[in-house]
Amino acid sequence: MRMVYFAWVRERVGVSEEDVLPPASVATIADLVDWLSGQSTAHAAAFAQRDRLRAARDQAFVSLDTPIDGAKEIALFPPVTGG
Amino acid sequence: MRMVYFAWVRERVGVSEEDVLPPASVATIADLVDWLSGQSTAHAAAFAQRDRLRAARDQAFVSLDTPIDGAKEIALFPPVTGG
Amino acid sequence: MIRVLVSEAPIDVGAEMAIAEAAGGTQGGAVATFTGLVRGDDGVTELTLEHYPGATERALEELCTKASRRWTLSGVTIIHRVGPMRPGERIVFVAACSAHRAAALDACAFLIDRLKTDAPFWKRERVGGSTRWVDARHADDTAAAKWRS
Amino acid sequence: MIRVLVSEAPIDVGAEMAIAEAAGGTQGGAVATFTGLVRGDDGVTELTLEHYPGATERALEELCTKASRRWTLSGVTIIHRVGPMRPGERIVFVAACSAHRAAALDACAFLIDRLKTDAPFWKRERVGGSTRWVDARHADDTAAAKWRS
Repeated sequence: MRMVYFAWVRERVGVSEEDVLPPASVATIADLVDWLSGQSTAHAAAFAQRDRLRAARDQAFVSLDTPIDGAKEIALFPPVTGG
Repeated sequence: MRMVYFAWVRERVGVSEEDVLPPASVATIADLVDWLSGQSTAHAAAFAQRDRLRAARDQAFVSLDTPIDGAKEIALFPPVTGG
Repeated sequence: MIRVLVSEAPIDVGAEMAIAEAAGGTQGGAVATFTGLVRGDDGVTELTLEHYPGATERALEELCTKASRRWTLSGVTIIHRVGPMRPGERIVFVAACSAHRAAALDACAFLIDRLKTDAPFWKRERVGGSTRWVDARHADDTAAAKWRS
Repeated sequence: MIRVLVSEAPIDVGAEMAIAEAAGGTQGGAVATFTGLVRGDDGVTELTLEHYPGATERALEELCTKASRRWTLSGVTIIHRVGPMRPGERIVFVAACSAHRAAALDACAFLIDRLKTDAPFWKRERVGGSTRWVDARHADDTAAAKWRS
């Protein structure tokens, strides 16, 4: 599964995208964030403030409690600031 | 005193402006409209629908019951339709 | 900055936007505009705008001043075309420039709503071989009235 | 007509207005627009917009579709610039075209309010020698929420 990161989440993780293979126990995006946080201190730092983290599942905005459910691409990023 | 007319008021009166000398008894714009209506059938026809008549006194919108009070220019016209 | 122009020339929205933005300076982050176009429905082939020279400019400037008192604006523009024009051409362009988008959007709506009832313009339409004066719309009075306070 | 464009090129408001008006045809008598500019207050010398390619266009098209369902519109435009830009330059241009001015004005306000919270853009400011990510504003959530129903 492809992970993509934006803005300061991208900067803290240290890469803009990466392929990951989470274990079967990782059901939701929140589970995925927890699992990634255990993989490296950079991920842990990027995802530390869970209330400032937003997600998209296959390019559609979703809440963190959304099941991954075979998604091809999960994006993690801060609250948006466009316009 | 200068009278100016616009849109279908102008067309019905037959001139776009004229100088008038109303008698001293003509105090308000409504009085002026009454007096002018007695001057010609064209004026009477132009001012027949009093509720569709609007006025300006020295280029500022006013209601018909406003005193003339030494005005240099009185305008009479239909409700506006700009924009 | 208040900019009012009543002219027979076509309205250049790109140029007017540049003027409005420049006047707003680097503090004016939001520009809301409204453009009214001649509609070609009901077989209208030409629209002619008559106005009250002098009084028109005065009424439009007063409207800009009212908007500037009500909202914090760095610029207010009203450009109104007069004379003959054809379907699709611009009749009016209003712009409100502010540091905040809500002020720009509200001021823009205020300007066009009040312009419809407070400025001396009269529309005459040509349909086929004849012309007719456009009647004032009750809806315009209602829209303008919502800004009174 | 729905027109969505995300690009590093400067936004040409005059050209975009002409496109929006042409799409509206002679039935679309009212065009409301909102333009957001880079503000130079607080010593900001450059603003860089990052976005989520693909997802951004999809979010903006969805927003246009929502506006078209809510109001009777003949055209909806969202042009958003990305990459580096300087104070005074245009970040975003939205336009709503309708036969009726209230629909155009309301749809325009809806589009810019919702764009602030519903599209994946992130702003980074340069002040002097350092850069900082702009924080999301609570006021934007409040403005966007007023359109939910």
